[in-house]
Amino acid sequence: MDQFEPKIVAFVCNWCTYAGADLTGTSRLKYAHNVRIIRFPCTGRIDFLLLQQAFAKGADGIIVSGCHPNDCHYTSGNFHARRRWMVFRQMLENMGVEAERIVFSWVSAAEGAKWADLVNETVESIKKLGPYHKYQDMAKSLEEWEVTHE
Amino acid sequence: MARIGVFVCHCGENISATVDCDRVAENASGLPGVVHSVDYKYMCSDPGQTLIKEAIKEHKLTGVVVAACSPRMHEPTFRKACAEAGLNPFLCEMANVREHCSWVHEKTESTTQKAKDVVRLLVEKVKRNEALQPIKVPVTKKAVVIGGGVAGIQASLDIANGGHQVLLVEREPSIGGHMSQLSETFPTLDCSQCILTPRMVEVAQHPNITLWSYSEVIGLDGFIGNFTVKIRKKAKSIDEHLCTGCGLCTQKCPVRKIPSEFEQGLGTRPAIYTPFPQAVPNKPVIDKLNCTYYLKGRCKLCERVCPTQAIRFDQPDEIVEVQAGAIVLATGYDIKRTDFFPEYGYGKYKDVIDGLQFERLASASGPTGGMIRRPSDGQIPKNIVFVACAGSRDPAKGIEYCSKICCMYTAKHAMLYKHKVHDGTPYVFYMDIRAAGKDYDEFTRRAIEVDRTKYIRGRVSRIYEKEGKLVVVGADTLLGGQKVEIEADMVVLATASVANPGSEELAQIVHVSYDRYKFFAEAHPKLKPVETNTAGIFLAGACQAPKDIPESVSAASGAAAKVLGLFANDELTREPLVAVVNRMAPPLFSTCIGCFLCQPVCPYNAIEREEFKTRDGKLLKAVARINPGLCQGCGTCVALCRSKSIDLYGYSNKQIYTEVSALLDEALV
Amino acid sequence: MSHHEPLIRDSLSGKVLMNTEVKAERCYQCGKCSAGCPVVDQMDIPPSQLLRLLQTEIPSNDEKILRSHTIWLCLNCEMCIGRCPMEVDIPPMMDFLRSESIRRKMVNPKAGNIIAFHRSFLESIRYTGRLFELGLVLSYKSKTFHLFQDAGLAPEMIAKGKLGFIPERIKKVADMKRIFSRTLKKGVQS
Amino acid sequence: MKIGFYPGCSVDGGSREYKESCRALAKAYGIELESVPDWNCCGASAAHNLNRELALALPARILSLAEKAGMTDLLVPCAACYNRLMLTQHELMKDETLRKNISEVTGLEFKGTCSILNVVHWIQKWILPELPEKIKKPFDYKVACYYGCLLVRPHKVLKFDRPEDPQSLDEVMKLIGATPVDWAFKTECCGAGLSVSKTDVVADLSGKIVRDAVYRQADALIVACPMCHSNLDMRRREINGYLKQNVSLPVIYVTQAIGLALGIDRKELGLHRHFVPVNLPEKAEATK
Ligand SMILES: Cc1cc2nc3c(=O)[nH]c(=O)nc-3n(C[C@H](O)[C@H](O)[C@H](O)COP(=O)(O)OP(=O)(O)OC[C@H]3O[C@@H](n4cnc5c(N)ncnc54)[C@H](O)[C@@H]3O)c2cc1C
Ligand SMILES: Cc1cc2nc3c(=O)[nH]c(=O)nc-3n(C[C@H](O)[C@H](O)[C@H](O)COP(=O)(O)OP(=O)(O)OC[C@H]3O[C@@H](n4cnc5c(N)ncnc54)[C@H](O)[C@@H]3O)c2cc1C
Ligand code: SF4
Ligand code: SF4
Ligand code: SF4
Ligand code: SF4
Ligand code: SF4
Ligand code: SF4
Ligand code: SF4
Ligand code: SF4
Repeated sequence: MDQFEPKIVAFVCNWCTYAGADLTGTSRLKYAHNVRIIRFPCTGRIDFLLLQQAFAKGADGIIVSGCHPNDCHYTSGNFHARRRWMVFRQMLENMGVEAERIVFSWVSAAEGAKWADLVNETVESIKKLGPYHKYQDMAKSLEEWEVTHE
Repeated sequence: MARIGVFVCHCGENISATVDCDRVAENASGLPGVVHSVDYKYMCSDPGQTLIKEAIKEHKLTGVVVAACSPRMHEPTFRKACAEAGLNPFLCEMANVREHCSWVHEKTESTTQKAKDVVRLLVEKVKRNEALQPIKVPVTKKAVVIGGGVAGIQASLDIANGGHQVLLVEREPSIGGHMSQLSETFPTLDCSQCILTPRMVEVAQHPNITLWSYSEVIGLDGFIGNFTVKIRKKAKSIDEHLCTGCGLCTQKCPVRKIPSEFEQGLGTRPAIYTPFPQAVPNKPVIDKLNCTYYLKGRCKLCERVCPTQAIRFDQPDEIVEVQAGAIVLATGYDIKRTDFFPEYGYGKYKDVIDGLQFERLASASGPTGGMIRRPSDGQIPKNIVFVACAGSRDPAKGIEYCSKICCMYTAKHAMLYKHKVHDGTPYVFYMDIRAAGKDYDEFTRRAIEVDRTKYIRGRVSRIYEKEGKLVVVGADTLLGGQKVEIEADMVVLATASVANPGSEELAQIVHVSYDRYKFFAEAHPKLKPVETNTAGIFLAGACQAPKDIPESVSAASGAAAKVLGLFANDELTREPLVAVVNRMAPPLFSTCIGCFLCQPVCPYNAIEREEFKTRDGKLLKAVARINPGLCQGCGTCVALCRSKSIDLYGYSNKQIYTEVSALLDEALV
Repeated sequence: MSHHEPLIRDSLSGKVLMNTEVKAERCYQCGKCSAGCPVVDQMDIPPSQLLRLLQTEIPSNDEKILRSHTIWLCLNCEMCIGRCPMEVDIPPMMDFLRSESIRRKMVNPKAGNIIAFHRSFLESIRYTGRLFELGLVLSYKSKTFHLFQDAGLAPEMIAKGKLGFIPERIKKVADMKRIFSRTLKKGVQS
Repeated sequence: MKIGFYPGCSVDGGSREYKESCRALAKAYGIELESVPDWNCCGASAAHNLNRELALALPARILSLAEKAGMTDLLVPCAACYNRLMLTQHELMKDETLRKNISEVTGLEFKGTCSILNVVHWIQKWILPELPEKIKKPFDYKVACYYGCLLVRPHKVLKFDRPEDPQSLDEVMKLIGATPVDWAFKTECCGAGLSVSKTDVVADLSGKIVRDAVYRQADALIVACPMCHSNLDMRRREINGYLKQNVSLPVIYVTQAIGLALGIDRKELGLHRHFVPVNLPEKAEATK
């Protein structure tokens, strides 16, 4: 079998982590290519059902990253995200998703190197966990949910 | 049917060195909905932009994806180009294939694949973008300044001199705030009244300023540019138009023993009074809680002596609504008093006083005519002890912060004392001398070297009275913690500066946040120090944190500059990336179930309640409504709403779910 | 936290933290404790300075603390903690330092009287369950070889019916034996 | 009415007048003070000076015995014992492992169900309600109420009164007709812990207390702790030496003062046991 290349989706906020990842680029730091970044105004916008959808559609791991606790561009969006994350993690665990498949981090606009490290570490740890297959179960519940939202 | 154009940039070699750009373009052309796809060396150059503009016209594009650098770099450029070609700018998206791809990966197949993926993702997103119009809101060019201390005065004057109307609302009968109580001010020792009074008079006479003293803000509605401020004008019991400020009434009023707030309880005032001689406005008010007529129904002496028949006992409070485009909060601070210091006998021993009381004693217009006399028996103290950090930097007492101004005013007090009592000895118990400011350390050094104040590094443990003296028990930590006992004639506690007692209530009325010490919170500690989280509401002076006069005034001018910047526009234009709660035809009105769980999570208080009623006023449904003037588009409410009734323009559910699907539906690597 | 641990564990301040939850670093050296301490004049190291020594985490300073007279003079009057702005709980820390000083055999020579008194006191409890005051006086006297300062008080106390001759014993003296033998480690005998 | 009673060694021994006056008061109210069966010494300062576990185990045994005897209210008149029992209960209640270990040492279960009352608590709860009708002879003196260290500190645990300038004893005194003076040494330490081993320190600390009370023209010092009492009363010779003057200010237990107001016999209150004779000024004697 080929070397397993995990698919990782990163949900990041526009003000801190997106800019931090830009800095990684301007600094020409290298990191694993497995990550795809999706931009949000704020981690507060991230609906955790989205993460569920990402797993259902075949992601092996997810990074959620925004501003440091007191630096949120919108003052408190990241706190709300954190709080919802606590609830969501419980739910995931109940569903049998290893919580380590979701990495919650803070990367500021000045932390280009941290972003590179975060991606590399996540890729490594997801490689260890192996591909994620269990999403079919979830896909069902997700479909039901999607009906109400299309 | 979507007609999307994809434009892949080489950025010279920056992208093309690791990403196979023409294959990315080619791949894109096969995506559903893409009708045009090209690559080019420099997209942001003039020819590059022309390429896009012409393609929009030629292919009747309904959406554009530029695969190039970070949108943080050139999104405005390309959106502008689209707009010039007649395409709504919000139908243009950028795929970041430089910072997030070519620069961070080696030249491999995976890198080109990543670029293809990102382009696909944005093509799917842009298909679901909506043409948005920037939000325009009109601006009422009138400011309400709340609080008339030095900060409120400065802000009012700056805005008024900028040519705009100001309404200054002051709670007390006069403006002036704490600065009007001060004797002389550090670091220059100029007389506080001398520099403040002209400003107060200027406020009173400025054609652009309306001053409502003895008034309070009791409600606030609306949003930036369009506030409605509800104000209670407390009854002063005089007709201000008739009163000439002659002062006969205050001289004749038989109730004379009311502790004067202005004199910090060291002097008295009558029931009809102006707080101090230079008060602005210089017209008295009747203190209803102490006036014999209000209490017992007789007296009316003031009415009899008033030459202009200005007294109005039956005057009611008045509630007025005012339109304003901006608000400046300048409600200042207070200092800690009373039972806070049982170990120092504060409130128990008359000669243990606080800093503001000392200011009154040292003030030429104060109760002792500027002689330092102790309150108990009027003696001139020969030994005086100043206790710094009294209650500040004291987690056990619940105040962890440094009050910032007390090191300086304590040094000032020691100096003023020494200047007036040449044979006396001032002692200062301190922990650190915090004198970081222009000419500040020089000032405290002068207190030590020239005026020979004895600074003792250590906190006072307790103060007790013994045979007419106050025994101050402290330690000298620079001598290893050796005990020091000073028999003082008077003790001055530099008590902590705290938020104004009414600040929490006011913050709730005007919807601004406050910190755990109840000081108003700035929007960003470094880069937005005079803004609040509520657009259009600004902070000036010590209501934000303990501040001295220079800082209060700088902040006030900063706030005024923000207001003037706002008033420079007739309309406000905002990016339309805001949240909306859906609406539909009755009987549903909205899928919103009216739980209002979204309300408290919004950092900008943008979520309001909208009620649908029948013609006879019966409530049919209450649903959330988002005020686009206030919403900043963080999306927190969107993620929170269980019934998925809120969506965010630019980052709608449809858009981001599609992004996720588009990304993962095909194999990545 | 993790990479600081070895440092913390080795020093006396680390031991204080582990045993009493008192964090010496909290102390910002204001001196309020020393200012209010009733016995500071007798102490060789005022309480605030003792905390400063702890903060240094230098072995010679740790030893200075354990050999100090201060830890034996502290009355546990709680004045310091009552007023400390940083809520540094000195009295339990003093308790710990005393037992540590005994354990490491670093007891200040001047503390002999004080320890002797405490030991006589505990001895009385150990054998009877209660304090036998006359016994305490006699035992303390024999321990210190001092002519008991309070000898003069005894006759008057007897006259006022304040000093009993027969030690009161609790019924289950065995309980005392059990408690003492299970709690007292080496170094604290009676 | 029966309530639990832990006299402690001093109150049972050298300071027996305190116990006598407590019992006399209780008798006047028909309250029976039931001693904790087979109680032991709380270990006082000696135990916690030398060993923490011992300092917890000794009070824990007492509390366990009281619990076993079904006592819910436990009067502990000695402020030092009260302090030790409260601290022990506090420590054991917040740490389950410690509680288990100590139970193992004492061989007795500990539940922490006893409500520990100091003498002022007891007076407030049981004596004050009927006090006004019972007063025969108002205690019309100027008094300096001395709280000492152990009744009010550490405040976080004891949560009794204010740690600085407490008022509860003063309030009780006012109710029996006394005039409390406002003075500066209410909570300064008298040096109890070093009473025997460092008498010079005690004379100095207690001396300052007595001097201020005299300066405020108090007729008596009111105390609620046998340690304070013995320092201020029995050590008067040393104190006088320190003050270089003979001070005859009597030191009276709060329970004795109330007893006097209720008209209880001086002997029953143990007033004859004091070193400094309790000769209150004539004026008040005349009012009886
Ligand atoms: C003892 C002492 C000495 C000092 N000496 C100096 C010195 O020498 N030099 C120096 O630079 N600084 C000094 N300061 C600091 C100085 O007082 C402050 O920097 C300054 O007063 C802050 O001005 P302000 O306008 O922000 O607040 P304030 O002076 O407190 O004014 C606030 C105003 O708002 C009004 N207000 C409050 N709430 C409401 C409401 N809800 N509605 C309407 N109005 C309201 C108040 O009545 C008041 O008029 C000293 C401070 C103290 C305590
Ligand atoms: C070691 C250090 C650490 C610091 N850390 C912090 C911190 O953590 N937090 C914090 O709040 N502050 C910090 N500061 C302070 C902070 O650097 C300053 O407050 C801030 O940079 C001041 O900004 P400025 O724009 O006034 O001045 P500057 O940053 O000095 O900018 C002045 C600009 O003017 C240009 N210039 C100068 N002369 C001319 C001329 N004649 N013509 C044209 N251009 C000219 C200069 O080239 C420069 O670009 C730190 C400072 C130092 C030294
Ligand atoms: S658009 Fe961006 S990527 Fe393209 S040439 Fe310009 S800077 Fe480079
Ligand atoms: S009516 Fe009131 S304010 Fe007027 S003189 Fe009498 S007391 Fe003073
Ligand atoms: S007497 Fe009349 S005119 Fe004069 S100050 Fe008083 S109210 Fe005004
Ligand atoms: S300014 Fe000085 S006196 Fe005031 S709290 Fe800070 S350090 Fe203490
Ligand atoms: S929008 Fe959603 S969260 Fe807000 S009130 Fe309506 S249903 Fe509740
Ligand atoms: S998007 Fe953010 S700012 Fe806008 S209403 Fe929702 S929570 Fe408030
Ligand atoms: S009072 Fe507290 S903070 Fe101050 S020196 Fe003593 S222990 Fe340290
Ligand atoms: S507890 Fe000890 S150190 Fe603290 S004040 Fe009392 S005697 Fe001094």
